[in-house]
Amino acid sequence: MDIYSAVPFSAWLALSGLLFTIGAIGFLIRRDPIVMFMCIELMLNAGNLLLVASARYRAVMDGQIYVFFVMTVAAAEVAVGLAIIVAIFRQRLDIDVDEMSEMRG
Amino acid sequence: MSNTTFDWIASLIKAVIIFVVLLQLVPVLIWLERKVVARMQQRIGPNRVGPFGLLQPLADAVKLMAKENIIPTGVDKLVYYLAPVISIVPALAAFAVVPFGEPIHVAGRVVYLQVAHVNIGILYVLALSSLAVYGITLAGWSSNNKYSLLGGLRASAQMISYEIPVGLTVVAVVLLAGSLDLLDIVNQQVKQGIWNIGPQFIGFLLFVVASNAELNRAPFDMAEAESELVAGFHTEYTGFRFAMFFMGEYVNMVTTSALATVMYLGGWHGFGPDVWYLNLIWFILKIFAFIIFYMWVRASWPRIRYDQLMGFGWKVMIPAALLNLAATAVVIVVAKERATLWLTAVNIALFVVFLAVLRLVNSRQLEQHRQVVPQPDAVRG
Amino acid sequence: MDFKYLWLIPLCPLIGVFINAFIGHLLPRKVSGAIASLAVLGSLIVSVMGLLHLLGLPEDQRVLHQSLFDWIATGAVHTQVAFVLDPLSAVMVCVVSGIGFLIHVYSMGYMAHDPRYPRFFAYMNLFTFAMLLLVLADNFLLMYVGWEGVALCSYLLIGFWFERPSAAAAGQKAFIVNRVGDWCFILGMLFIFVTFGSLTFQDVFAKVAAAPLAVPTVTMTIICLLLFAGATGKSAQIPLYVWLPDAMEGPTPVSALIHAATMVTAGVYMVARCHILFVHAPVALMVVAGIGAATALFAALIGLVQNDIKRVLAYSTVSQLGYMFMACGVGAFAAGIFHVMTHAFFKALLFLGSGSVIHAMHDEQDIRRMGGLSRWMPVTTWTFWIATLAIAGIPLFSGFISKDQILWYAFSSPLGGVVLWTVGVVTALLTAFYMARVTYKTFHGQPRMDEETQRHIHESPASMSIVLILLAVGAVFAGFLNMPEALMKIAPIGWLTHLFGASAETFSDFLAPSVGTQADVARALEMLHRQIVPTSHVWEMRLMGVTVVLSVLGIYAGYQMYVRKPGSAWSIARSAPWLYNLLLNKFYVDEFYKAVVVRPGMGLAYFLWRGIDVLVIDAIVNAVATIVGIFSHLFRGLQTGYVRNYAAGMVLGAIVVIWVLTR
Amino acid sequence: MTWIPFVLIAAVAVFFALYLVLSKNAVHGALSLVLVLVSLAIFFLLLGAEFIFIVQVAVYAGAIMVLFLFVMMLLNVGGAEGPLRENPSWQLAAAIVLGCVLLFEAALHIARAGEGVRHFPQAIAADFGSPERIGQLLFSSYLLPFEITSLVLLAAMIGAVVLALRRFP
Repeated sequence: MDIYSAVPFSAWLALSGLLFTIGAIGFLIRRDPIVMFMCIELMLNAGNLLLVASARYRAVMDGQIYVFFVMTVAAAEVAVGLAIIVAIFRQRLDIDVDEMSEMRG
Repeated sequence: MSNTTFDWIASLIKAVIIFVVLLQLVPVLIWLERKVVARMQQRIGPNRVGPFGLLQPLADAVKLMAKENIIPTGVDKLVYYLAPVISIVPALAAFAVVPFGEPIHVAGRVVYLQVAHVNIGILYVLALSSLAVYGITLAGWSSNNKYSLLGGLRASAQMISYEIPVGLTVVAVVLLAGSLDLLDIVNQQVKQGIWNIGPQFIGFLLFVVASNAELNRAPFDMAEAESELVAGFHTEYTGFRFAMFFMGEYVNMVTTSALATVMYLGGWHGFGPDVWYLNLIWFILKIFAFIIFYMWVRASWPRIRYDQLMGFGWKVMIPAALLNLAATAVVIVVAKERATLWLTAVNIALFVVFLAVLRLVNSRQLEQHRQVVPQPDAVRG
Repeated sequence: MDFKYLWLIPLCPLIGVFINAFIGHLLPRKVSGAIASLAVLGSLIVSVMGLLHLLGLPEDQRVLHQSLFDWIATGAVHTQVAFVLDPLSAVMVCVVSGIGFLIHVYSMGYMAHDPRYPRFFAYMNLFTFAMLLLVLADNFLLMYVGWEGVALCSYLLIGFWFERPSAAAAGQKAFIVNRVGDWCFILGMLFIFVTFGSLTFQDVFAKVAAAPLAVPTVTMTIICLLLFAGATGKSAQIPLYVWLPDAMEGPTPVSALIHAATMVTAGVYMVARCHILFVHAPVALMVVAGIGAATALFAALIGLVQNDIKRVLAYSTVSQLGYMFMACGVGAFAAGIFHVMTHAFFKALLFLGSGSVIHAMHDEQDIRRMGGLSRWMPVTTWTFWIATLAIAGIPLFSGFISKDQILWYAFSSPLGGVVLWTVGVVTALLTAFYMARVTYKTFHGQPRMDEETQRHIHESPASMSIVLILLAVGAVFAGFLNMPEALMKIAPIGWLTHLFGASAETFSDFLAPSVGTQADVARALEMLHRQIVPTSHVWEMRLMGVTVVLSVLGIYAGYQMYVRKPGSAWSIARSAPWLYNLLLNKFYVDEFYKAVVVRPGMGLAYFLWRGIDVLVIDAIVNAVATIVGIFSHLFRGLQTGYVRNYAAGMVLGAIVVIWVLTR
Repeated sequence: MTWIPFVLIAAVAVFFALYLVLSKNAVHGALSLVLVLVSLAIFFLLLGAEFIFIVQVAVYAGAIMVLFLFVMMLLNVGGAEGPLRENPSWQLAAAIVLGCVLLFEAALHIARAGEGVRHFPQAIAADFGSPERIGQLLFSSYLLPFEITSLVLLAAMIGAVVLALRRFP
């Protein structure tokens, strides 16, 4: 499919930026930590899209390697994050992030 | 007709054929399973509708279609509707890359006997099979029923866990073949003179067990354990939606069997002349052998407990698959051209040792069991 | 053809260290001692193999070099961990590991009842390792590692019985005095680096040899004086000799190791190693010779009146080291190293013999409470006598040959002269006298110990006696390796020398590629416009005669004063009490140092503590902490505990960063 | 006409991303995120990253999101309660303003980048994005990061196990 000649690089950039912003806003306005986590995943994926597009644009594969690493780190983050959420839930039976402010300075 | 157009049309035709054949296989398999299991349990099985009860699945289908569609209160309608569809689509889609014969030449053009010739086909199958869990999980969640929820919960954990040994055994096969292309994997088995079931015997066993768990079939059918969860994730489904889960399960079974055939049993190769229709017959025979094996397992094994299932997956299957992978890699690096030979020898030796140990352990357990059994007199006294 | 096993020489004892340090307490005692001895034996074997390999090479190629890995590679400094085995270091490693091995074996018997047995052997091995590293190093920096290593080990071993306050203090004294010398050594090293741009021996020496006049003589003299100052610390010369007599607080094998094989010879070795630098700095050489001669005489004088058997030996070591430096100072580096070797034999023998005595006497070290021991301890007595004769310079014993060479060069060298020779000869007389005094008072005459002790006196166990005998053999015959040409003319001596497979000055010839010859020194001096006075062998014989007569006289005097008329020494002392007290109190040097160095140092430290540390530095630190505290109190409000506030902050930060980056 | 697939898939991705942010139901959000991930996966395939495509589907959609669903079902959250409730309006406003500024900056930067950097090169290597190339890069230039990643995963694994095993009073 000859998508490269029709869609400029800047379109991919714009899409990536849009998705990232949506994820960021979502993270800011939601109170459910699981949804917030998913918003982080969305932001990471926006970054991945940018990396893959840049890799194609520069015809260098390093960007794809970075995506690989990002995914690995995301997997690790999800494992630990969800474990934390489960642990918190076990203790409090509720997981509203605004209720969890014991670390206040 | 340009090459691209030709390929598109060929793919389309192949896709339709596969789709139809797979879906038509489902009633056949239902009948077969009922018959096989019945015979194993010294029953007769379906025998009322048609000769040998052959039309029984048809009658069942009609019954399911005609049933009233009950939608329980409080379900999440969108997900509830989608779940059966999600459960069947990946199974069908995964079959797209499975080759069932050598590429043939039609009108001077190469036609692959698979819907799409993807050079990373095996990864594609893995990716799609990892999506299969959504159907069950979402069905369980959306039904607004605690048993269904438990079923879905179990299914998601179980399928994530057993995905890992499947992937690891597949990687061992890929190491042997040096390619991710399913065609290459088949051809490499012919070239090395022995099907992968030889050099990857342990891997084969692991794959069969793990894929059985992936299929959610007995003895690993924790998601629909009727003695604990009524009917698990599909408790609240009736009619055609219920039938779709059924279809999904059987199509998945066919796909898994086909994959096992391709990876371990030399695909479509067999005895006799190497012509495409004979090859096709060989391929189907092997798939059916697998399917009947799965039915046999279902008929003869009791369902295991959920914690046993997870413990088995994490403490036995994954380490064993990892060891298999590491050993395969080491042997390939060390023995180079003679890797197949060495692997076969090592696998058989290990299997023999394994059997011996198993026998030892079993006899010891039996011994202990015998000692524990109280004497009849003592009980009475 | 290459000899690739140099790295094994230091490694063997290092392995021993690790075994004894980490699992030594789990092993049976015998095993842990045996491991330590075997480790040193291993490096001895490799050393001897290396030496033989060197001997098999043509004379001008006798340098084995082995780089192990890059150690420091930053900018201008590029230092490798590399070993070099040339005749000089070959002789040194053989002496260190050979004598060291014998001392280890001896220690297995001597320390048998000590509760910290494995630790002792771990330290001993570490000591040997550090010394071997020092000797084998191919650059100043690696040498410095060994240099500090022996200082550390001397601290650990001298203070081995740290329950005794005196031992702990002696360990600290050794370490601190050494630090002074090390500091000078570092300065010298830095000067070398600044001047020559390298720390590798090969580079530095090649540069000096290629263009001797390129570096101003003043710079060269400063470098050499700094290096020599380092050597005075390590090798116990004036003014930094004070630690060595106190080092007697350690177990006797340790003293033997320090005095004979390791540590104190490091200074001599270093000066010999850097001989190219020194011959281009005649002033420094003169200082070396002067300090050496002064130390020799000074220590011998103190040794005359000491009553602790090990202390006498300690001062004799200081005095003998003075000889070695005198040899180096007149350009006779080979003679100096030769004296290091012979001295290693007889001094190890003396110490181990005295250890044997102390062992038998239940830790009694005062010779006034000994006497007549020869009837109980024949082996010890005989070997001790051999060592005494060797150190006193009785003809044909090893000490005689090496010492006379030094005296001859002191007289004949363009840098020497009658003064140096006279000092040396007087010292030889004193040496003979005080050694005779110790030997007679200990082994002959009437027993002066109490009954209880007397009943328990016994000859030492076999492991100790055998070592004594082996060392005695060395003390007798080592001299034949380097027989002076003058003596070769006397037929039986020449014949005996050839029997040992040696000829005249074999040892010096062997060392010549690494430390140069008198001719080299003369050439270097000529270049610096010094007058050369020719000398002859006739004079050598005459001077030798004088020395021999004086030595015999010294021993005879000892016999007269301590065996024939035991009261006479006391009456002499009474006749000049001020002199006796001066000597007995070691010229009040320790007291002088205490008044001049230690007291002001303590005062300064007190001022720094109370004035600078508490009032300035602590105050600054506390102020910083207070300020941080204030600010953190202010900013604490930012930490609301709400995740989304932090997230908003992050987004804001991202916005700012992107704005800055894309501006 | 060839931009139609791009626009379609991009529209799907953006729509479901918005759905994730706005939906009151966490499970629906998860499903929409899966769709976003899958559409991005298709983009990856279009951009010549076939291995990344597979990994995206298998790891993200197949494992990570299932884990999300699992946890949601385990905790039985994400039902009907509206998460946007009680959000102070100033917070909402601030979030949107911040997001808009971010987006504006991105757009500005893209617009200023100019015409010269816009189009993709036509020719790339035939095996661009293949598992083989990825493997070669991973085990040569990126070996150290790769090994470190394995440590990260190990740490995460241990962390998750510890957190899950702890017994709370």
